[in-house]
Amino acid sequence: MSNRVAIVDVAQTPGSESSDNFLDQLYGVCKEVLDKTGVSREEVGCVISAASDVFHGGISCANAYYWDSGAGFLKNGSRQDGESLLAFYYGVMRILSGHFDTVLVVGICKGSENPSDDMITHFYTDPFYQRQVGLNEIFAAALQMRAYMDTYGIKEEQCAQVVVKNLGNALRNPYAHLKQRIDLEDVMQSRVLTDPLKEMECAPKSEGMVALLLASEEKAKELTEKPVWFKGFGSSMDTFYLGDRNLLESEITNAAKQAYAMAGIKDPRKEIDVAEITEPYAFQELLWCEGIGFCGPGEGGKLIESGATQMNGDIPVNPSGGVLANNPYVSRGLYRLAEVVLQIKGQAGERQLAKDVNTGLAHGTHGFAGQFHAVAIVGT
Amino acid sequence: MGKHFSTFRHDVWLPYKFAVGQVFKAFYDGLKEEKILGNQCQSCGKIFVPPRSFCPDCNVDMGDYTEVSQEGEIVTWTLAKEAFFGSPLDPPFITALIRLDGVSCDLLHLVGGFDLSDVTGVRQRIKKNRRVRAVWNDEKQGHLLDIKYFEPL
Amino acid sequence: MITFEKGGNPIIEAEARVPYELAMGPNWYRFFEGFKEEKIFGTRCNKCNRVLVPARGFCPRCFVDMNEWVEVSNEGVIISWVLTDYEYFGMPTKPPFVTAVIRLDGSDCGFMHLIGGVDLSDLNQVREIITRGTRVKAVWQKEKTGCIQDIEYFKPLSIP
Amino acid sequence: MGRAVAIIGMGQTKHGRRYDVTYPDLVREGVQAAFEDASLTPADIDGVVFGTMPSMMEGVAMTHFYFADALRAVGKPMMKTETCGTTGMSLAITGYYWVASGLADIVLVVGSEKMHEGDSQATMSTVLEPFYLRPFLAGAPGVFSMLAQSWMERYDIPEDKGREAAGKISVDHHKDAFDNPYAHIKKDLSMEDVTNGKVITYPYRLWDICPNSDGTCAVIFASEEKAKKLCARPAWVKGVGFCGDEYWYGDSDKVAWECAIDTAKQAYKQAGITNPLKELDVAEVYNPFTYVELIHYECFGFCEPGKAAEATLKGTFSRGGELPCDPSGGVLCTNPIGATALVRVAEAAMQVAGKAGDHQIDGAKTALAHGLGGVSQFNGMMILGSSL
Repeated sequence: MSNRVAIVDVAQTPGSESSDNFLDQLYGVCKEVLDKTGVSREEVGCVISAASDVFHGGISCANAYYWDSGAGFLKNGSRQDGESLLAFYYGVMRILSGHFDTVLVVGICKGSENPSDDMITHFYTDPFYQRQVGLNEIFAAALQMRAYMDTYGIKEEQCAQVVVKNLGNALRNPYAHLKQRIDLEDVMQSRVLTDPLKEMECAPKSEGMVALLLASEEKAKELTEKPVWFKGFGSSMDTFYLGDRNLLESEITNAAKQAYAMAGIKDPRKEIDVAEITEPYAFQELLWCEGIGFCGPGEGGKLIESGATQMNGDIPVNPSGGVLANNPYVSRGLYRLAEVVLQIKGQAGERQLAKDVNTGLAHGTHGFAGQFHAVAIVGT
Repeated sequence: MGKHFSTFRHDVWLPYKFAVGQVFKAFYDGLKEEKILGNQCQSCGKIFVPPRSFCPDCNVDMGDYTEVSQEGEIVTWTLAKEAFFGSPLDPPFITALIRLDGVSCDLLHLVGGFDLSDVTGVRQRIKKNRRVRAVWNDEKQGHLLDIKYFEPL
Repeated sequence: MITFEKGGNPIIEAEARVPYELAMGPNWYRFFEGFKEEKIFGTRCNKCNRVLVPARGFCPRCFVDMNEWVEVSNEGVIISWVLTDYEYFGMPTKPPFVTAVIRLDGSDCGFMHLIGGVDLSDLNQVREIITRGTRVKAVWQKEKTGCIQDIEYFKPLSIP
Repeated sequence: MGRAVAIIGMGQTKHGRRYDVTYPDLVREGVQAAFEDASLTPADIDGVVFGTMPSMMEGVAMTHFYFADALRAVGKPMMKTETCGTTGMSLAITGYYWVASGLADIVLVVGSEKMHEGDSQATMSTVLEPFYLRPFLAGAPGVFSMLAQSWMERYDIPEDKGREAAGKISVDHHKDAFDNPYAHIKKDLSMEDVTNGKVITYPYRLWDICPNSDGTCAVIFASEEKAKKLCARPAWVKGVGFCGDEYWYGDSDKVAWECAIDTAKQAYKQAGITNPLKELDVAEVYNPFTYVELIHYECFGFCEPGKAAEATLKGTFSRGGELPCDPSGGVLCTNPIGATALVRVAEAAMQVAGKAGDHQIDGAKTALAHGLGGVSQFNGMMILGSSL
C-alpha cells in the first residue's frame, strides 16, 4: 500500500473565452497532461472530476456529458461538486487506498457560456427566506466586507491594493484572464456595485479546464523527476443562514488547522513558501490570510501594506494573479493548486518566485461569504 | 476572439412547487398580521428569526412561536447600486443584517425610507449599530417583503 | 405566495429560467454546415478506424484527434427505437413521437433522430413498420438553419 | 488493499410524497435515523459526504450549503459527490474510500431527493445537451426504453416473453414493497394491469416505471477498529466497482453492456466472487425500469446472456428463489433519485446485518448493491458481507 501521493504534472487552459466546444476544450487539456507525463488513456487508474451542473454549464449531470472527453471511457471514476479541491482530495484517497496507482483529476468550467455568477449564486438561497430578499454571492460578500471594515478598521484602499497586486502578477501569467496594468486609483474609482464593493474588486467570469495527474509514490518516481507531494488537507462547512454566522470567524481557520496538523506545520507564515488563495472579492484575500494564520485577526490590512504578500515578499500570495485575474468559478480551487505545483516544480515561467519554493498552500472556498473552505498543502 | 463558430442559445426553464412546511407557514401568517415570529431552542435558549424547525446548533426541535421586537440594530449593510437577478427592488436599495432586540441571530432584510441616491450621504446616515424599525407594506402576501424595509429611527 | 397542494400542505410555486450561450466550436459548426447541403458527416479515427457520427474532434476510446471528415449516407438501418407518449414541462418535441438509433451506411455507431411519416395511432402497425433492421432515409427541411432539426425525420423506405 | 471498512448504521425516511416537510427537514429525518441506528452522535463523525441528482431538480443549487445544519456537518470536512442516477452509489464509494485511505475513521454518507418539488422528467431532459440529443429523448424512460428494445431483438426474445418477464418483475416488486416500511408505492397488481398499462415510452408502460419519490438515506461507514468497537453486526464492504461509458447514446453496445460487466468484474474481484448466482445471497439491483433489471441480471452474471427472461419466469430471482433480487421492492417502488442507489447499499447492509425486518432474506451473508445512471452510462456496485 502506497503511503505517499504525488502530483506528477498539470495542464490548464487560459481563462479567456475560447471558441472551442466544451467537450473539445476538456479533451485538449486531458490530452495535454497525459502527453506530458507519457501516460496513455488506458493506463490511467481512474478519473475524478470537479464540475457543477446546470447552473454552471446549462446541462444537468454534467459528468455524463463530459465523461469520455475527460478520458473516462470504461473507467472507474467519480465527481465532486462545489469546491474543486475536493476532487484532488478524493484522488488522494483513491491512491492511498491502494486501489489505483494513477488518478486523473480534472476541473471543468466554461464560464463564457454561463449567465453571471450573481444570477447563478442566487439559486444557492433557500426559496423561503434569503431568496425572497434577493441574496446572492456579491451581496453576501459586501455585507462581509463592511463588517470587516467596521470591526477592524480595514481601509478600502487596503482592499484595493489586493487588486493592484494580483492583476500585476497576472501580467506574467499566460493563463490569466484579465491582463490590465492598473493602479490604486483605477480600483478606487471603479463603479460601485454593492457598496463598499467596487467592480474591479470582484472577480471576472472565466473559462478554466485544468487537469492534474496524481500517482502513488512508486509510480510517481517513474513518471517525473520532480514529484510534488501531498502533505495535508482540511475542509470545513459553516452554518447556512448568513444571519446565524459571525461573518469574520470563518471555517477557514478550522480547515487550515486540519491541513497543518496533517502536514506537521506549526508556523505557517514561516514554513509555507507560497500561497494561492481563492479571493473572488479583493478583501477576502486579507480575511482569508488571517484565517490561515499568515497574520492575526484584523491584521490583513497591515499584511498587504507591508509588502509581505508580494512576489518578492516573505509569503507571496497569488503569484498567478489569483481569482481576481482568472475566475473559472467551478475549477478555481484546482487552478490554485496547479499554480502552487508549477511554483514548486520551478516551472512557473516569468512568474516563478525568486526564492526556493518547497511548501505551498492552495485554498478554495464556495458559498456565501465563505460558507465552505478547503485547504491543501503540497511540497517537495 | 470570441465564439466565431457561433453559439447556441439554450434556456433551462423549470417549474417548482416548494414544500413550505409548518414553520415558514406560521412565520408568513405572522407577517400578514404585522407580527415577526421567532422561536426558542429548548436546549440552548437561543431565539431564531425566522423561526426554525430545529435548532441549527443543538439539532433539537424548537419550542412555541414568540413574537419578537420589530426594532433592532444594523449589524452590517450594503448599498446596491446595480440591478441583480432576483433583487427585490430596483437599485439603489440597502440589504442589511439586522439584530432584532432579544433575538439571537441576524435577520437579512432591507433598510430604506430615505434618500439612497448618494453613497456618501448614505454612509453618513447608516452605520453599524444604527437602530431601525420595521415598516410594513399595506398589502400583505405572506412573504418576507410584507415588511417593506427597516427604517432608521 | 403560499398556495396548497392536493394534500393540503402549503407550497410556493415558482419557475426558474436561466439562459446559456453554448459554444458550437469548429466540429458542430462544420457538421451543421453540412446539413445545409443535405450532407451528414462523420469523422474517422485513424487508430481504431471507426467512423463516428455526429462528426467530432476526438475519439473517446483512443483519445486521439479525429481530423478526417467523411460523408456518410442519408440512409441507414434502425438499431433500436422508442415510442414516447407522455409529456412534461417544456418538452422540446411534442408526443407521440418515435426516436430511433440509426446505423447510417458508412458509419460505425448509432445516430439518433426521429422516425416520421408513420401513422402512430395504431401501436401494432407501428411495430410492424418500425423494427430493428428497418431501412430509413433522411427527410430534410426545406429551410435549413444549421441545427439537428434540419433533418425533419428519417422515413422508413417501405413508406412511399 | 486499503483498510477494511464496514457500515455500522443506516437510516431512511419514509419515502413518498413528502409535502408535509421542507427539504432540510426531510434530510434531517434520514440523518437522525442513521445516528439512532448506530447509537452515535455527530461528535463521532470525522466527515460528511452528501449528494443529490446533480441538477436543478429542486431549484436550489449547491444543496449541501442549504443542508449543512440538517446534515450535522457544521465545522466538519465535507465531500459533495454527484454522478447522476449513480449518485447514491458514488456517495457510498466516497465514504468507503475516505475510510479505506486512512484519512477518516467514521464518515456519514447522505443522499437525498425531493422530486415532487420539481418536474423530474423536464429536469432529467436537461441531462441531454441541446445540440443533438435533447429533442429526441424523453427524460429517463426515453433513454432506457431503447435498451429494452435492443435486448429483445439481440437475443431473439419474443416480445411477449420479454413482456411477461418484465411484468412479473413489476407484480412481484410492487407486492414486495408491502414488507418494506420505507417503500413509496405498494400495490397488488395483476399481470394484466401491467401489460395493459398506458404506454409511456414504448415498450415501457406505466407499471414498468419507477415513481418520483421524496426521501433521504443516510449510511455510516467506519474503519475496522471502530466498527468492531461500536457495532455488534457490522456490514463489511467486500468489494466496490464503478465504470463510466461514452455520452453519445449510439456509440456503445448497451445490451451486452461492457460498462455494467466491468463494474461487476471489479467488485467481484475484490470480493473474491467467482459464481455470483451461488455466492450472493441477495442483490439490490438498480431497477428504475423492469426491463433494466433483466438486462443487469445478465451483465452481472446472474444468468447467461439472453436468458434473464427465462430465469425470471422460473422464479430464480424471486423472494424464495436462488438469488432474491430487490426484496425491498427496489427502485421500481421507491425512487428519491439522489438517495436511491444509497438505499440499495443500506438495504444490502440491512440484509447482511439481519436488520431487514419483514423483507429479510433468511441467513443472508453476502449482498450486492447496484447503482445506475447517466444517459445509460454509469454503473456502480458495492458488495457487503456479514463477516470480515
